[in-house]
Order: sequence, then structure tokens, then C-alpha cells
Amino acid sequence: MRDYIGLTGVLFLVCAVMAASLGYTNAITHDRIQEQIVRANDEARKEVLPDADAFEILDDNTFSKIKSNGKYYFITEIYTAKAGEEVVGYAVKVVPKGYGGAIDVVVGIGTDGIIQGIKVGNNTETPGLGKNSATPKFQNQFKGKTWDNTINVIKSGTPKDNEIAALSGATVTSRAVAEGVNQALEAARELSGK
Amino acid sequence: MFNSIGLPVIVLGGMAIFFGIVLTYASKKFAVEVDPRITDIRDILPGANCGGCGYAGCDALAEAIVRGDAPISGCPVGGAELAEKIAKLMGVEADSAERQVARVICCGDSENAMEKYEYYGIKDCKAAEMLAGGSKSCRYGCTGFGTCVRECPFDAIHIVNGVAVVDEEKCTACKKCIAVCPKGIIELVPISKKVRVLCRNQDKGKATMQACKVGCIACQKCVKACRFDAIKVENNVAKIDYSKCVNCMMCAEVCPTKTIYANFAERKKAFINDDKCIGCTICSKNCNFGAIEGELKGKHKVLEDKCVGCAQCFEKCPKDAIEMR
Amino acid sequence: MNLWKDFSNGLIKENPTFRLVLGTCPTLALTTAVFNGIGMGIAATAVLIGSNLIISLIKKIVPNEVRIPIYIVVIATFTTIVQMLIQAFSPALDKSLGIYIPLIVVNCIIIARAEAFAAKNPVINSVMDGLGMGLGFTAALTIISAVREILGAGTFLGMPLFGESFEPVLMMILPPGGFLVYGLSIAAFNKITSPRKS
Amino acid sequence: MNIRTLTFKGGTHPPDSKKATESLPIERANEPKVVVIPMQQHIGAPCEPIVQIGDEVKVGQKIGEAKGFVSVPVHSSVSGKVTAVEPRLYSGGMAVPCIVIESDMQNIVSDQVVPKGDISVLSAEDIKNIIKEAGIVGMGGATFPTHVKLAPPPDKKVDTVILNGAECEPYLTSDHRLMLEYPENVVFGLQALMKALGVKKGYIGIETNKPDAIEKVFEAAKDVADIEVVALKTKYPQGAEKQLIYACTGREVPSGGLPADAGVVVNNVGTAAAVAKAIKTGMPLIERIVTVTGAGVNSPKNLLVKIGTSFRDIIEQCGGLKGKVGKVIAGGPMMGITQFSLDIPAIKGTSGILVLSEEEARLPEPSNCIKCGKCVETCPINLMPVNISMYSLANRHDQAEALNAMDCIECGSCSYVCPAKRPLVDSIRVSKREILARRKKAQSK
Amino acid sequence: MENSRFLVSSSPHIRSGETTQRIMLDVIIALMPALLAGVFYFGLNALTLTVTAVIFAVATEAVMQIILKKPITVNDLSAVVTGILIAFNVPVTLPLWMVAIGSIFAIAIAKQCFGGLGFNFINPALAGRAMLLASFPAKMTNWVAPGADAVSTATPLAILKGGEAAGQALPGLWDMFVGNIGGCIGETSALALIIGGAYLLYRGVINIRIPATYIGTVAVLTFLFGGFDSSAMIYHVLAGGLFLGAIFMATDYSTSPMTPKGQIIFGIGCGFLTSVIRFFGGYPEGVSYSILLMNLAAPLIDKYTVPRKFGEVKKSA
Amino acid sequence: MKLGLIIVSAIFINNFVLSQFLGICPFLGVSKKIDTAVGMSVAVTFVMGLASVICWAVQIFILDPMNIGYMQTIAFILVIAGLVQFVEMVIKKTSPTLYQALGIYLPLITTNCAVLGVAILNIDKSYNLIESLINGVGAGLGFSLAIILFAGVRERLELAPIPKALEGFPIAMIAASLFSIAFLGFSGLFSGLL
Repeated sequence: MRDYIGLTGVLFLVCAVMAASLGYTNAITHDRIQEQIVRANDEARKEVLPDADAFEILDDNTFSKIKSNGKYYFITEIYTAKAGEEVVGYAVKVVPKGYGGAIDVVVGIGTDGIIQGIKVGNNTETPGLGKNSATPKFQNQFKGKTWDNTINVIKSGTPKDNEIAALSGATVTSRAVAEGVNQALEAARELSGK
Repeated sequence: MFNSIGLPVIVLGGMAIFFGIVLTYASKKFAVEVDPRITDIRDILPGANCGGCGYAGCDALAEAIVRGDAPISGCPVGGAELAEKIAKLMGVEADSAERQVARVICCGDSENAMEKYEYYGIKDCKAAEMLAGGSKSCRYGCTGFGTCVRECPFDAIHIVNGVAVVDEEKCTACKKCIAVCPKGIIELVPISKKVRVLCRNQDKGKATMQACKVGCIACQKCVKACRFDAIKVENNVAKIDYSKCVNCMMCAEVCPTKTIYANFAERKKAFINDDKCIGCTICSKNCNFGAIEGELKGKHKVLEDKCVGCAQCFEKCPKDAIEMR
Repeated sequence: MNLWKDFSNGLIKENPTFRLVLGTCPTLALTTAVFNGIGMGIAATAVLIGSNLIISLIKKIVPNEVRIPIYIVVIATFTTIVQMLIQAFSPALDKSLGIYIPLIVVNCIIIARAEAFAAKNPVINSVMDGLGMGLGFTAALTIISAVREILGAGTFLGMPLFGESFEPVLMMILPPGGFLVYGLSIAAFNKITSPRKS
Repeated sequence: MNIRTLTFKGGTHPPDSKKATESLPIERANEPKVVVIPMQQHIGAPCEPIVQIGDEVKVGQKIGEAKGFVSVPVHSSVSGKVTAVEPRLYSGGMAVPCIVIESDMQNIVSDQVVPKGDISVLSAEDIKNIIKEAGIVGMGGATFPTHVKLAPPPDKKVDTVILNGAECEPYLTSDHRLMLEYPENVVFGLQALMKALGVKKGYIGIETNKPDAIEKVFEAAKDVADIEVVALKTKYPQGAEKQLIYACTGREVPSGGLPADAGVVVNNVGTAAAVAKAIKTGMPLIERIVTVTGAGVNSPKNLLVKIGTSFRDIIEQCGGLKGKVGKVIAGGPMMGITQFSLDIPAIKGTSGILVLSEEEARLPEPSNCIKCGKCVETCPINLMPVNISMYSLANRHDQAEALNAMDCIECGSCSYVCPAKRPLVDSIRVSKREILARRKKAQSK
Repeated sequence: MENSRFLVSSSPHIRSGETTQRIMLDVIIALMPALLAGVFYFGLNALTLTVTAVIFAVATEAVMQIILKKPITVNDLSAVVTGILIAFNVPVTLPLWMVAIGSIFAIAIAKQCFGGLGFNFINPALAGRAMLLASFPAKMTNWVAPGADAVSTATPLAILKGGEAAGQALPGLWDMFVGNIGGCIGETSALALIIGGAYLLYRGVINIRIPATYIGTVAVLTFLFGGFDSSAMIYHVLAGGLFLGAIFMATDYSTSPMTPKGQIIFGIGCGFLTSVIRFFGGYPEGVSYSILLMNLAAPLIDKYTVPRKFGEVKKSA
Repeated sequence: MKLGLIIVSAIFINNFVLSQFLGICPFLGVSKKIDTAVGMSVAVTFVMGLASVICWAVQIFILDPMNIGYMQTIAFILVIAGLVQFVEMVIKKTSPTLYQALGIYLPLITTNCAVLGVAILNIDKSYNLIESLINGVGAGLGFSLAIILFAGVRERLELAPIPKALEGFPIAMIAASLFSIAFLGFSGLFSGLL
């Protein structure tokens, strides 16, 4: 019996002390971490919709109504962007499937149906290829595209109005991002009722 | 406060208690008796798993030592130092055996030993051995293809001019070369014995001479020169009895074929410390070479040109008045 | 003097990455960019110092049967603390190190030093050992990641080094490049630091 | 002539090189002045000399008595005086006890030599005894005592005797000439062997590159029941025991087993001829046909040589050595043993003396193995020579053993075909020796 | 009549005339039709690339052997073969320095680091190609149509795979067969490769097992995966590097199994992986990777397909 | 279908050793002989499957309800360490043969980052119980595939004249690099479906 107490006791003691110090660290860093997360998300939305000063998550009813037709399977979150009281656009988070798995993309669409910016976030694409989708050069191609036309990806040549040039060597990623953006555009058009 | 510190403490503490109990229970219930000495010995073994001991690695040797199957000096790599440590763990004294080294009993290098044919094939003693015993005319001698060199884990043996030579500094007496030599001409000898017969040719003198210039021709000169009865000729080859040899190197001096090797530079001379000498004459009586003179009760003196460094006087002097240098 | 020896041990003689070849997983995974390499190095160093300190302190009261669980709990605690700090103060680093931060727990360097050094030596020495090993680890990661980033992306710490026309050798920042650069680095390290044979 | 052409799996086909001697009739060699007769010309225990220095001996007189079952006696091949009984070098590379006899050039035949009577009256036991007393061994080169082969363990049912006339070794033509010139002796010998074993089926296998020999032997055997002459595909090692048995009967000798395990006894055609001679004339085995050939001799010949004649004498009769000589081989180029001296006697197993020129003898240096697998495809035993060799060279003979190194018949096909010129069979031989030594050690423990 | 000393060696005392160098020369000869086809369809640049690859392969081999203090064995021609095969596996538009890097990587890393000829466990040429593809994906997939004006095009496999090349017309079967299509320098002309393969078979340098099982497996599987479409199957067999891979690279001695049974397993494995990668993988072409992957398995295959030794008594189960 | 994809992904595409760099230490250390590699593979696969399930349960039933997700690392590693030690003791006692074949590898597994890695990844990817199990076993099989193939190659390399400077770890790393190149062939497999 003494073995049980001695061994378990020491293990318990060490664990307890360690747990306590963990808990304490968590207590002092928790808020800051949450704040970081919120800020990071807000910043991403702000980046794609610079005009807005606040974002409100779409209410569940509307969101499920939008999702209900099954067309927008890549969309995971929609925020309504506001400048003051005025709705200035939508920040749509889509998660299309790329070469190495899911790609986080936030698309900022103005109420006029024009893309103000997109941001490619977390992804597991190939470094040097698909990962380059997060470069400004690639993302900026989407700026100014509208919901009037479906965006197509081309591998070579000069892109036309509704086209973007694929990342070299990473056509799958490029197409995935474009597909996500197209869904976001359609959803935004539906939301705005135009 | 509870939520931030108490909860983790409870959860982790709970897990700790759970595992503590389970592991204690398991360690009792499922305990396997392992002699703690096995673990201890394994810890101090070199851990190179070289197999020099003849067991499958250090773990196996540790087990064998504890079982009593292997001697405490079983690890050839660790040497005496390790044997002592193991001895302490095992509670016995190390056999105070002197360090041994391997020696190649052949000096028939490519200048002295005749070649009977030109060998073409794998550069390996065992392969060459199969073709009429190797290309050297002497069928007893070193084949010279260095199978022992490749086998040695300590880089302690090399082919010099067609014959294998052991680097005594590096040799750990692991016996791997002995096991691998197809001619069986490597043996272990105590490192302090400086005189070696470097031949094993058992043919008659004439046949030996035809095969190799430095072969033992069984001329008996060394036998006559030895004052300690330490050398004999058996099967046409001289053999030193190391329990009797005192490193006087006389045999090497007289050997006509230079088959007996001794490094004369290492030969020491006796010196008598006048302050300590009491003139007991024990030294001069024990000198087989008439190299010490002196009167009873008088100071004794070593005749340097006669002294061969056999150290008999040194060992016998009751007053520690003799030094070898 | 002795402290200096404990400290410098980890830099070259027993460099954990090049000589002991421990902690290979983060070494390979996080050396695609110098930023990640240094970040991982510092995080691991912090955990290493902390765990060496605590384990050295409690070494006398630890029963043998639960030695490993206790060490691991200690290490895990420091790992989690480091993780929280990184999340709070450098979200970018958190994002690029990802799952490898919690995996510091099972970085063989840390448990190996706990077992081999901290469990047998005084506190100060253990801290110095942790610092030395950590710096050795960090230095190794920096070297490997520099090679990989420069060749594989043409940048250093994110700054482009070459002109537009530079074609980066992408393989260098892919898994094969990791193995290759690490392997060649070990060979080079051994060649440089081992005494030359006459 | 309706003859089946048979063969085995694997093998290779080195150039025959038989042109030089295949059409030359057997010549009787000059009478040697001195013969050196080793007491061990067979596998098994050596003989004990039963004559002393100064003794007068006659042709066919027994001079060495067999010790033990796997052993055969040795007879004098000349009449004359014993001048020495001492170790002398022989073709195995070592010195063995030999009896040296100075010939009186009279060739007085011993009165022990008498015809043994008609085969029909001889019992199986009689035949075995005659064979043993005549000192007959396998004449293909392996020199296994023939009478031992004729006494298989009772649990092994032998139903077939095969005569090996494949002579698959390049250069050698002694068996070829024998079959051409004495086909009746070959057939007679086979009948005697079959009778000794009490079997009903006999084959004589001859490679297709000797069509004339096939024809002659076929003629000689066509009236004899139970004997079939079969043609064998010209492929090395067609004459290896196991391959020959497989080709003729489709049976495989089990690994580690003897031909008797497959119900077969194999003998060389030369052995059969020697048996025939021993029965017909009573003359023991004191001479044999030796092919002397190769670029290193001036005039290649097939010589009928008395046992104990030195290589030097034999080569001299063939015009001596030609040019710079590289190698002197006792036997053929695939399995023969190289010699470093010409002062060695021809013995019962000396099927040929092959002298290679310096250029032929200098084999190319080995280079890296390219793992082409040609040795694997060639190996008649289906081994992987490349791997066995690799382990052998690394001194890891237990792995070599696990890869069945002991099953290697050392035919040399792998070394022959290897494009990288690796010493394959050499190293496997080293392994086999090591493995045997280890097994012995383990047994003695 | 006396000789100073004779040579003594273990039997056998004769050797066949076949040498490593001769085998490599045969392979080079067998590659020539494909090189001619490459130059014919893609212009002189194909030749320049090939020569560059060969020069760098040979030079790397020599330099590595000097550094490692080993005998220089470039005259065994194995580096030449590697060089040619690397060039055959790249598009004609590839910059010269890139193909040079491929050669250096192939010889220095994949071959010499492991002990040189015969000790490499992975096909050096394919390792070089895979390294180039991983490093310079865009340049390595920049295909041009045959002809002088270097119009960029898609390979038939890319067209079959759909995607960005979807909708482009597949070339005619005859063009596929003779090599009048886009692709790597040495892979397009099945005809030229078959001529080379026939030569190697005739010379006994390779045996039929690996190429036959490889191509056969691809044919069967593409027929199944393609929905029992025999014309798609023919395209799959003729397109891409299948013939080049099956005849010249999967048969590489040192990286393929040595046992007959092993070679058959190896061929089937290559065929399976090729088909899977072509249909479900990220790349339109899977020949190189499938051979590389099977290279990894070759030692195991060899180990577990040791032939039944002659006379082995079958153990009854 | 999803389970199939998970397992294919774990074995080939995102092979733990060759593309995720998890479990490298045992991969290099225990791959000198095929027999030991097989033993290690079985042990790792077993532990990974078990750890996936138990850690999943710990996360869902303890950490999540109590809202102490930050304790994940410490809780998981404690569970794994305790589990491994327990299993080792049991095997050692109950089946010496199994212990010889498998048990001796167990102590090496505690600090195998692949085990902790798979447990954490299961939670990150929000797999359910079955998916976690499949992912754990699949990753173990992926490890097994890599290490057994590697052992085959290393047995062959053992007799090769490797340059002196590269002997030991360097050549093993370079060999692993070539393995990794070959495994690039699997990248993008079923990419549209993941």
C-alpha cells in the first residue's frame, strides 16, 4: 500500500503543481490569445473590404437559407460589412479543396457586385507552387471582377476580363480558389437580391 | 479562480492518480524478475555491440556474466579497467590477468618468403588458402591478403610488406583476427613478453630454407643460448615458454635467420644504488650472465656490457637497491 | 569553468542536431524558412532550460517507476506555456510552426537531456546544459533553414536576394530537400569538427 | 537413329574449343622412366603403402592398400623398382604420400592380373569386388570410389544407371575419343554396373556437339536391352550429376542428397570403360586418357597416359610449352585446378591438361556488380550467386548459408557469364568452406 | 620449356566476352533511334540538351570519383546512359543549366553517394528527373508541339486527363505511334523505342519480363479505369513515357529485382502505380514516379522471391 | 468513401514520415534490419490506433466539456506515456514471445512524435471516433510502409562502399530524401476529393 501512496503521491504532486502553473499562465494569456484571434480574423475581413469598419455575422436563418440549395458547398461563413449603419458589402469565407486539401479564402464583395479583394489564408498547398496563391500578385487578379461573369482560369496567354492567369505549375490550386470565389460571388448576389 | 487553476489541477491530478495507481498495480502484478545486476553491468559496458566477446552484443554479455557463463573480463574492449568495475558489481575480484595482445607468428614478408606462383583472385586469405595454401612457398606462413585487417574492429592490424603486423597499442585482444586467420598463425601473448619466435614452419630445416629466408630452421642455437630453459624446439620450430622467459633477448641475439624477434632498444640494464646496497651478494649469485661483481659486504657493480636486462637481480634484491633502466 | 564546459558541450562536441541527431522531426519540418527555424529553436531552448531546471530540482524525489511520466508532464507543461506565449505575442509564428509546437514535448533532445543530464547534475549545470543544447539546436536549424530558404525560395528571412530571373530550386523547401540538406550538413559538420587524421 | 534431346534449366554455353583434339585418335604415351604414384587419388581415406624402398614391382601390382570403406587401392603402372616413399606434390596443390617407382621399361605384368571371367557368371557382389580391387574411381574428375556408389543404403531404391558422356567442359575430348574408339567397352561397362546394382534401366547421355560419338555408342548399344542412348543439349554444365539426372529422368536430386535419393547412380563413360577393362582383362586402373590441349602446347593430343607420369613428360610429348604460358590446368577450364608446377603426376582423375597462354590466363579485373541478374538466370541450381558472393565477401557466412550456399555445385557458370567479372564462384567456395568448418565446430561442441 | 611462374586462380578459368561497358554501349545504341526521332520532331535543341546532359553526367561521375579517391570508371559508359535518359525525360524547351543540374544530382546524389555503379537503389536518371520536376515544375511541363516554331501544346495524357487541356483534340494514333506529339524529348516515339527495345532483347541485355508485364498491366488497368474504352487504352499505352520507362528505365539492372518472379512482380507494380497516378493522381503522367516507387520496393521483392533451389524438397503444409 | 480517402491519404499522400516529418527518429534508428522494422511497425501501428481513440475520448469527454483545451498536449502525452508503459508491462508478463517481437520497441514509442502528432491532428481536423481510429491506423500503416521499404534498402546499402564521410546518418538521410522524392508521386492523388 505504501508503494501506491508514494508513487501516486509524487506523480500527483508534480502534476498538480504543473497543472496549476499551466492554469495560471492560461489565465493571464487567455484573453490576449482570444483577442489575437478575433483581431486576425477581423483584419483579414478588413483587408478584403477596406471600406467597412464593422462586420456582423449573418444570422443563422439567412445563412442556412443561402446554404440550403446546396450550390454553395464551399462557403463556411458570411459576414455583412458595414460602414456606419450602411451595408457596404459581404465578407464570405470559402474553403475550396485544393491540391493538398482545404484552402481558406476570404472574399470581399461590395454591394455593387465588385470584388474588392480576396485573401488566401491557411492551406496545405505545395510550398513554392500552390502556396504562392497567398501572394498579392495572385490575389490582386481577383480585384474588380464582378458577379456578372463566372471567373475562368487560363494557363497561358493574357487574361480577359473574366479570366485570371493560373499560378505557374499550380493549376489545381488556382482553379480551386477561383471556384471558391465564384461561389462567394453567387451567394453575395443572392443575398443582395440583385 | 477555481476555473482557471482548480480545474486543471483536478483534471491532471486525477489523471495522475489514475495512472499512478494503474502503473503501481501493473508494476507489481506484471513484474518480471530481472536481476538488477544485469542492468547495472549493461550500463557500464561500452555498448558498441561489437561481438568481440562472442555474445550477441552487450546486453547478451551482461546476461551471460550474471549467469556466470562469461568471465568478468569477458569484454575485450573494456579491458582490465572495465573488468574491475564489473567485478565490484558482481562482488568478486577481477582475475589480475595481464593485458594480452595478438601476435602474428610469421615474419616472412615479400622479400624473404618465396612465391611459388602468381595469385589471381579475391584478395582474401581464405580464398588464397584454398589454392595450394596461398602463393607463398611456405605453407605455414602469413598469406598476406589481410583478411585479419578487414576483420579487426580496432584498426590494430596491418599488412606490412606482405605480412600482417599487430599494432599492440590498439589491440584489445578481441580474438577476431585469430578466428578468421586460415593459417591459424595469430595467437595471444602477454604484452610484457618482448621476445617472439616469428615462425611456425614445421618442415625440416632444408625445406624451410628453400621456402623462406627468415624461417626457423630448428638449429637449436636459441635453446643453447637460453639460460632460463625457456625455449624449446618442437616439431622443427622454436617455441618460447613465456612463464619462464625473462626478456633477456639472448635467443634473439644468436638466431642465425633472425626468426626470433626482440627489440634490443627496449633492453634495459640493471643499476645498483650504492646507498641501498648492503653487499649481500644475492644479486651476483642470481645473475646467469656473470654481470654483477662485488665483495660480500661491499658495494656491488653491474658490468654493463654483460648485463642483458633479465631483471633477475632486480627481483631478488632484498633491499630494492637495483633499478632497471 | 565547469559551467562553461556544460554550456559549450551542446554547441559542437555534442551538438544535438548534427552530432547526436536528435529532434530530427522539427529540424526537417521547420527549416523551410529561416524565420521558422529560429522560432522553433528559441521555443525549444526555452522548454529545454525550463524542464532541465525543474527536473534537476525534483530529481531526488522522483520514484523510478514513474520517472518517464513525470519528466513528460514537466516538459509538456513548459511546452504548453511556450505555446500560449507564442499564441499571445506572435500569432504569425504560431501559424507557421503549427502542430510542431506541441510536438516539442516529444522532441528527443529534451527528454534525452532530462534523462542523461538533468537527472544527474546540479541545477545550475543543468540550466547551462539546457542553454547550450538549445543554442546548438537553434544554430543548427538556422544553418539548415538558411541553405534551404536561399536555394529553395531565393530569399533570406523573406527578403528576396536575387533578381526576378532567379529560378528557385523548389525541391529544397519540399520534404526531399529537407532530408538532403540535413544529411549533407551532418556529413559536413563531422568533416569539419572531427580531428584530422595524420 | 531415334534419339531424344534432353536438358535442364539454366546453364550457359561457353565456346567448345574442342576442335584442336576432337579428331585426333588416342595415342599411347611414351613409357615414363619414373612414375610418382600418390596414395590418395580418390575422395576418402588415403591408402597405406604396402611396398618399401628397393622393392621390385610389376605392372598392375597393388602397391597401396585401401584403408576404410570410402577408399580404393592403388596399383603400379610400370614394372621396376621403388626408389622412394615420401610426400610429393600432386595436382591438389599439397604434398601427399607417394610411391616413386623407377621403370625398368619391361612392363612385366603382375600375375595378379587375370581375366575375371564372363560377366554372365559373375554375381553382383563379384563385380563390386572387382571394381573395388581394380582401384576404380569416378574418372570425370571427382574421383569418388565407384564401388561405394554401387552400394547405396538399402532404404534407397536405385532403379537407373546413367553414364555421363556429356563432356560439357570446353577443350576436353578424352571421353569423346573414348566413346568413338571403344564404344563397346562403354556399353559393356554399363551392363556390368547395371548388373552390380541390379537395375533394369541404363542411359548413356552424350551432348549433341558429339554426333559421331552418339552414333557409335548407339550402334554399340542398339542390341542391348534396357540401355537408351540420349542426346543432351550442348550446354554447360550438362555433365553435372544433378543436371544430367534431371535431363535424363526428370527427377531432382533433393538438396543435400545423393543421386541415390533420386534412384539413380551416375558414372562417367571413362569409369565404365575402366570397369569393362578390369573385368575383361583383370588389369586394374593404371592408365587413362588425358587430353593435352590449349594455346600453350605445341601439338595438342589425346594421350593414353600411365598413372604417375609427370605433367612435364606428358607436355614434352606434345611438343612442349608454346610461347609465354600463363596457366597450367589439371582438368577443363570451367572446373579444373590450376597448377604451379609441372612436376606433378597425372592421376586417375586427370581428364585433361590444359595450358593457357599468358593473354588467355590474365582474366579481366572485377568491377562493380551491376546487379544484372545474369548469374541468377544461369545458375543451374537456381541460387542467387550475386547475393551469396556479396555476403561471403563481407565475411557474413551465416547469411550465405541462409541463401543455400551449400547447394552450389561450383560449376562456375555464374563467374563465366558475369559481365562485371565478379569472383562469384570463388567467394561462394570460401563461404562453403567456412560453413563446413563452422558446422564441424558446432558438432564437436 | 620452363616458365618463371604460372598464374594460379580459382576456376573457372575462362570468362564470357560480355562486359559492363559492352552492355552500356548496347543500351546507348538502342537509345539512338529515339534520339533521332527526338531531333527530327523537336529540332537540334534536343541534341544540344542530350549532349549537355551527357557531358555533365560524365564529368560529375569523374569529379566525384576523384573526390572520393576511387578509380575513375567513366569508360564503363553507365554515366552516358544516365545522361541520355535524363535528357530524354525533359521537355525540349528546358534551359540547358537545368538539365545540367539534373545530371549532377542524378550522378552525385543518387549514384555516387551510395557507392557508385550497381549500388544505387534508385534509378539515377529518374531521380534526376523527379528532382527537376519538383524544383522547376513550370519549366518541366512546358510542352511544345513538334516542329520548328515551338508552339506550346498539351501532351496527349494531359488531354486525356481533362482539366485545362480538356477539349483539345487528341492527335491521331499514327502520330502517337511515330512520335509526332508533344512530350519529353525521348518519350514520344513509341516506334523508335520499340526498335531500341527489340535490339536490347536480341542482344540479351534485357529480358521481356519487365517491359511486357509493365505495358500489359497498364493496358489492362487503363481499360478498366477508363470504363472499358479500348481506344482510350491504346492512347494510354502509346502516350507518355510508358515505352521509354518500360524498356529502358524499369529494366535498369541495379534498381530492379534480379529474380525472374521478382521482375514480373516489379513490372505489374509499375503498371499498377502508373495507371493509378494517371487516373487519380496529381500528375497526368505516372511512369517516372511509379518506377521510382517500385525501385524502393525492389530489395524487398528480391528478398522474398528467391527462386526455389534445385532439388528443394517442398515442405508439405 | 471518406474513410477510404482518410486511409489512402494517411498511408501515401501525407505519409507521416516522408512528407509530414513525424516519427523520423525511429524511422532512422530502427530501420537497419527488416525484421526489427517489421516489429516496430506493428508496435507503432497498434499504439497509434489505440492512442487515437483514447486521446479522442479524452478531448471530447474531459477537455472540451471543462473548456480546458489548452491542456491538450499535457493530457495527451500523459495518456500516451501511461498507456505505452502499461501495455509494455502487460506484454512482458503475459507473452514473452510477443514481448521479444514487439514489446522491446514500446519504450521507443512514447517519444515518437508520430503518436502524439496523429492524436493532435485528429482533433485539429475534427474527426469523429471512427475517423480518428482510421486515421491513426492509416498513419501507422504509412509509417510501416516507409520504414519497411527503407529497411529493405538499408540492408542492401549495408554492403555498399559508401563514402566514409557519409556513413551512418548522412547516407540514411540522403536515402530518405530519395524516398521522399519518389513519394512525391503520390502528391495530389485524389486531390479533388480530399
